[in-house]
Amino acid sequence: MKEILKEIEERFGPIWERVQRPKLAQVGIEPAKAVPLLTWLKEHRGYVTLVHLSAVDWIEQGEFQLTWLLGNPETEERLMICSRIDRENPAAETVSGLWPQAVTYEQEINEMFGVSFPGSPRQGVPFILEGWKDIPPMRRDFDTVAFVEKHIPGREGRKHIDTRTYIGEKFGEKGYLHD
Amino acid sequence: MDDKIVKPEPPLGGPPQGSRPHAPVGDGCFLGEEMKPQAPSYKEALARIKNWFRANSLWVMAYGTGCGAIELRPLATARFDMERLGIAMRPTPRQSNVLIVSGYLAVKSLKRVIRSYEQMPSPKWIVALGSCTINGGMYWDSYNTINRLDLYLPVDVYINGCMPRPEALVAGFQELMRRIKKGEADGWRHYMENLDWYKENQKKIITDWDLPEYNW
Amino acid sequence: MTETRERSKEVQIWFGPQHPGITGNMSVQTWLDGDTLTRGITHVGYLHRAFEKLMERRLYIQSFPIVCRICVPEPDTNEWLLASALEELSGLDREVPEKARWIRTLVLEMSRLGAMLMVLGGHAGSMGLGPAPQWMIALRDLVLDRFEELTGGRVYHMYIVYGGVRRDLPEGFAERMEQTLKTIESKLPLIDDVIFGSAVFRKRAMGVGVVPREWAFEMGISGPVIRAMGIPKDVRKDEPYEKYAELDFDVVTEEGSDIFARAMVRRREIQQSIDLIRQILARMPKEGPYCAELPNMLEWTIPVGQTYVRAESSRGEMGYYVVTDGSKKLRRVHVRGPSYVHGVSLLERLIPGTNIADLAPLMVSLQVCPPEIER
Amino acid sequence: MSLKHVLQPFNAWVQAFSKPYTIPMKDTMRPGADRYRGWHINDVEKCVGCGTCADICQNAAIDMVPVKDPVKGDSGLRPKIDYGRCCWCALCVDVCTTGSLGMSNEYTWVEKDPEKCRYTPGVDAKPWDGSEKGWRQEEGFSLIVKDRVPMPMLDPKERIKTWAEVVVGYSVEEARKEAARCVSCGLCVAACPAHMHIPDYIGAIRDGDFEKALDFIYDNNPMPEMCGKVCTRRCEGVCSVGIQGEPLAIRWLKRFATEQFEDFAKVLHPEVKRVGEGKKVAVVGGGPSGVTVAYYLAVRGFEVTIYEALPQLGGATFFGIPKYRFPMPSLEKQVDLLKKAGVKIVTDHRVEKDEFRRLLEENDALFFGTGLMKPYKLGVPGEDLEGVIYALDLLRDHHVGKKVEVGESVVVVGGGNVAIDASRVSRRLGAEVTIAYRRRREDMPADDEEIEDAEAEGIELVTQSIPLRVEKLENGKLDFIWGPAEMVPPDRPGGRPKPKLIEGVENHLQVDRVIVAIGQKGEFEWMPEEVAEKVVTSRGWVEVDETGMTQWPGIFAGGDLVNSTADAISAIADGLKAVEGIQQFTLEGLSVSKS
Amino acid sequence: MEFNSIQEVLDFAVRQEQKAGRFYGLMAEKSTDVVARKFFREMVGEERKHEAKLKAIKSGKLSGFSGQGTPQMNLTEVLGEPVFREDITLQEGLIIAMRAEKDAYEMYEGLKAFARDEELKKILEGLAAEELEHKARMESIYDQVVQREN
Repeated sequence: MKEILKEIEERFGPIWERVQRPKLAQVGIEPAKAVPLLTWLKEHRGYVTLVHLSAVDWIEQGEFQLTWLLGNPETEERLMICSRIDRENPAAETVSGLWPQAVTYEQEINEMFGVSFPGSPRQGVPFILEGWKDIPPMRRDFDTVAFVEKHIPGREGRKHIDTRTYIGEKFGEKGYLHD
Repeated sequence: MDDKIVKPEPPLGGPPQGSRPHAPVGDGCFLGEEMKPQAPSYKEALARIKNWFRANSLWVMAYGTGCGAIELRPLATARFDMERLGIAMRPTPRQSNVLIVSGYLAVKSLKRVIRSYEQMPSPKWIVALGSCTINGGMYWDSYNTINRLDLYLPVDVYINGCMPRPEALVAGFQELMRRIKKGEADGWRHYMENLDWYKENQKKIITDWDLPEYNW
Repeated sequence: MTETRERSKEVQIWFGPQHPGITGNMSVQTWLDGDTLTRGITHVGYLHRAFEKLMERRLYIQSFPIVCRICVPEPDTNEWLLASALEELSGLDREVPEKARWIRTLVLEMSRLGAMLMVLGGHAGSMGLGPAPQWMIALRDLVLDRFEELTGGRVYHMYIVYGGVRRDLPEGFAERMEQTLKTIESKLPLIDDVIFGSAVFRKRAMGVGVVPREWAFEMGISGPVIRAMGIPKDVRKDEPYEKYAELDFDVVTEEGSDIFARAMVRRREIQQSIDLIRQILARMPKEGPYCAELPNMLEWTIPVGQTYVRAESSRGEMGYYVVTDGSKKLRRVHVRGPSYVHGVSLLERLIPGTNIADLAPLMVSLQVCPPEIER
Repeated sequence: MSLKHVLQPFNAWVQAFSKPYTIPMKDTMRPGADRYRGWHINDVEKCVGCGTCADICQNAAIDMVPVKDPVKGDSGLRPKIDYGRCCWCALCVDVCTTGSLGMSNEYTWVEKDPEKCRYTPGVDAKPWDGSEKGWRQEEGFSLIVKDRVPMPMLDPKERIKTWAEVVVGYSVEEARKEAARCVSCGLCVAACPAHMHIPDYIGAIRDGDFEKALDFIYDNNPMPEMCGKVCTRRCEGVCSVGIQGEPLAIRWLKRFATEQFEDFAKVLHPEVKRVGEGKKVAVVGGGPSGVTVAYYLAVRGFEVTIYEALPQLGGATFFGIPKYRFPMPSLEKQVDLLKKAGVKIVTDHRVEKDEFRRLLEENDALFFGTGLMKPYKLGVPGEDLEGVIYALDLLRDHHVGKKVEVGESVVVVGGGNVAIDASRVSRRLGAEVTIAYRRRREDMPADDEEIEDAEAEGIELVTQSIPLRVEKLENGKLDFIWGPAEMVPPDRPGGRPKPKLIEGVENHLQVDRVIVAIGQKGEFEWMPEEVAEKVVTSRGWVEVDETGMTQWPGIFAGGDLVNSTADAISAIADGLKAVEGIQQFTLEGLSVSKS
Repeated sequence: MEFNSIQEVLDFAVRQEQKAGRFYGLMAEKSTDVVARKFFREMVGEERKHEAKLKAIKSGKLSGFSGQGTPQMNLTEVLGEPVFREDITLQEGLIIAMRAEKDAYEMYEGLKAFARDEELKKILEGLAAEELEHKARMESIYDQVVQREN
């Protein structure tokens, strides 16, 4: 895996890279250069298969991370191309031209994360959810428990007692340094 | 038709007593005429016989709404053979009178389940499998699954287990059959009488409501 | 439903989600010109429980039971994938004992066998051959009895856990397993006669639903679908995991890339699984620990990292993309099921031109498992 | 479409003559496999209500419901399972710290009313309650870490030659690894007399935030380093992880937290209203209870002065406990913090009767915690011989640095911590030591780890021995004559069994010294008569109400003089009680000088 | 020492109790240790209670003696004979009390030999048992307070 990483380093400038397993390496690159790198890998380096496209929400840093996983059918090596995009109105270049199944991935990420892929055929078409009015649910600032309490009634009659606080109250546990 | 006159007790956690049923039961409902005031005794015997036949030929709709449907397959095929209990799988709602809600229900599925249920002829019964139909099961905190089935559809029998084994399903069906023979399993009548309450609950959870208003 | 219907001879039919022919809970919106389908769109979401969202709220040990609910016919692959992903990220994989690896391989093979039996039954059932699915589901039930005995659960085993497995093999398990394998093997020739020997099946399966070879690598097709094109791709050989490197078996391939070839691949893989299980049971070490020393599971934290682990499920290459951020919970998990490609883009590209009657067998031959698509 | 393919399916008819798969109707209800995961069962006696099963359940299916009132070691809560949530993963069974929770192999439950799908196993009767089969815990798999991180200790052979501290202490990773074992159930909080926030500070150590840990500790314990080294560890006795494994090293983790900082004042930022401005409080006796009252009142703005008779604060913990367990510098940081909090400390100053009266005049409230400083005598003939000495004096002289001579062989009479300390000190001074204890080994009030350490250092233990008399021999040695005892049942419930002398049998033991450590008592010569009359009971203890106040309004008391458990942490608990009492007493405008 | 009626025996016992009461009262005033002082005062109260009990038996209100049967520890065989001093401690006070109870017990046992009829013997035995009970209670206090760690 080392050679391909060196090659990417030379051609596409500074990247972050790490070999996770003998047949799996990770590459971090700026979003602008991501799709050119993918195209180059597909056309010239035999990484023909798009295994999957996924998004990760780094809410603390205010970024989304897009991860394309390419596979090389001959050598069975896998390459994980990751790039970070800003969380405010996130957008990324589509790869549906290179791989037909990318349409479904991009449609799902659009629905679940709100990342738009201009030029991808089924953007905005509901894929999993029906009549969804809230923010894209896979974002980390969407609180699923609060949503359930508001919209999906459950069965009452249960009272949760936390043993730690229960014992504290029953035995008069008190602090003397803070009021 | 079943001529029991006693007013059914409300479903648990169901609507408050005395809520105005949608339309006087009987008109507008598919079979119309069965709610006469006082049945002479021979009608009682006739009802019991009808119930007996009904109980011994349950036709289940082949709609695996949740993960529990996989344990229906051994029941339907050679190993546990529900055929001997008179239970058969039917492809469409029109030909079946038992709907098995086999576990969790996504909101999207709930819409289709309600529609299928309403297309089934009365009397019809619902068997709810697993813990997801009682209080949400493993997906209690998921934004896409309902936590209590009895708010949206009247349930006659709950079979507990995640997921209930074929043997538990056999026990469940036998319990359903016993309740039908005794004339107790009348969730469908309750659905008709409290249609407003059910529709109101359903509309609260299904946002893009495009289902018909009546119970056809 | 709400689409305005232009005046054309084209008819639009919704195939599912309530349809006996559908494999699982999904629907295909199809446009028909007479009997042949001109266009089709797959609709999923009927079984969406947001696993990935829930797993971000759960401790690592709490994600362990929810993972096997993703694909019902074959839950163990999911358990193994999450276990090996987190072991790799946390460094626990160095401590997984030898016996645990053998038991895991055994469980994975038994799970493949059970899933394959059911799908082959589905092949016959989708074409109306009544008796075959009856026998296959009954044989699968025998495998489930062995699972119940080994793991304590029939369908959901929750057995492969981080660091190894949860319990040891019960006594006399190997003999009873051998007995089950013999029963299955005794029925296989009869099943060949009914399915592959039946004129109906041959006529309706051969030459139908052909997947062109050039789509294979580009679309990431895997499992029996790619092996039916004659391409020997099997994750157990490409990137061997657990004990597959030490087992001797060769990849089953067929020619023709049609429904018949795919069914034949699955039929031969049932035999392959049976041989593999026999090999594993023969080489299973008698004593030794079956699980590593686990840290306190209520406070287990894994350093920052991301990885993609893959395994050969009965439907094809299944992978978990796992990202951890040093806390006690997962940052992100993405379940890449083979049906994501087979059930949506591949199916939609195959639909134009097929007969409406062949849609169900085509979907069964692609072994589409909807929960994998929408998770 | 060859004919072969038309006919071949008819081979299926072979199946008509083979054995059917179908399970006959009568035995459809097959019993679940031996380890099948069915409905829950729970042994309600073994269960201590630690709530770990409720913590690990990802479906929040388990609620802890009160079944009986909480006692030390059992929260009285029992798991109630909601089968509208359970997914039968049995993680609760595998994590159960007592192994009481299990699963039967029953699987059939058909219900009409969904509300009934909840029950408390072991409390609500169910048909599957007694089932032997089903999923149970097993040795080879555990979700909690049962073994403790080993604490580096000096080897028994070496440590009797030196006075170095026996327990070396955890490194940072060891401490964090040990702290990660905690399931934070809270049972330890109930057992600790001062109800310290134990799970919170252990959690802070696990996360590496040692400042927060120290803040939690200091919230109700002003002498954590002392407690970290010599506490009687009642919390570890009820630790739920310790039921099937080794308990958390709570004491050593407390000590680890204090060893991370040089100056506690920089770390602790008490935010407490300074209600005591202008109020003066005198504390007689610098033991744990006195220090507690002084520190927490000073933090609240009171003007506090401590009067200590001995040259150092610490009371019995400092003078009674030898260096190898409690080195001299261990108190410096805590005393330094006291000074920084504004407490005036007067040592080497024995308060006498008239000074006590003067203090009553000048202060708004007075607290005394002078502890049990005088030893009880053996009461047998020959006790006044020259070789018979008292353990308290031996330990104090040795501690202050005086030269102490114990000869080659020694007998120590008594079984408490004082006896064990005296015997290990004599061992280090080169003597052969025998401990003579009147009751059985399990009745010994000393810390069982201490007894093991002592035996590891070659100290011999003779139980059920009653001293008869001591005689002087010609060769200058002493003859310690004792008789065997048989155990007589205790007269009050829960009391210790009592030894009864078997007449006629006399054993002789030639020793150089007889060290008496049978018990200690309070000393009240320094207290004015009118105060002593009101305050002291006929048994030599001091009576206090729930706010820690004696019969004399305004005079508060605490420590070994008041409670019967007589260990450092109970003294601190009394101190905390008195802090509240004094604050309330002075805020109501009362003053001891007026009454 | 001849007794010819039960009343006489009881009068003798009452006088003994009063003597013991005065004996403890004297010690209570003289001792300087506050704990010992309080303990002797308590003993005075104790002796008065015994006296009241004997009077009740004399006047027929109480039927007989109810010994609780506290287990004996025969500490008195082991411990020395302390002599009263100004600065006597609680420990020595307890031993003195134990010895006094033991002497009373032995006295009543001895008198039993002189008793003429069965009635007298029973009363004397009852008194002896009562004294033995007091000694056992003293021993249990000693074990609880003094032998705390032994």
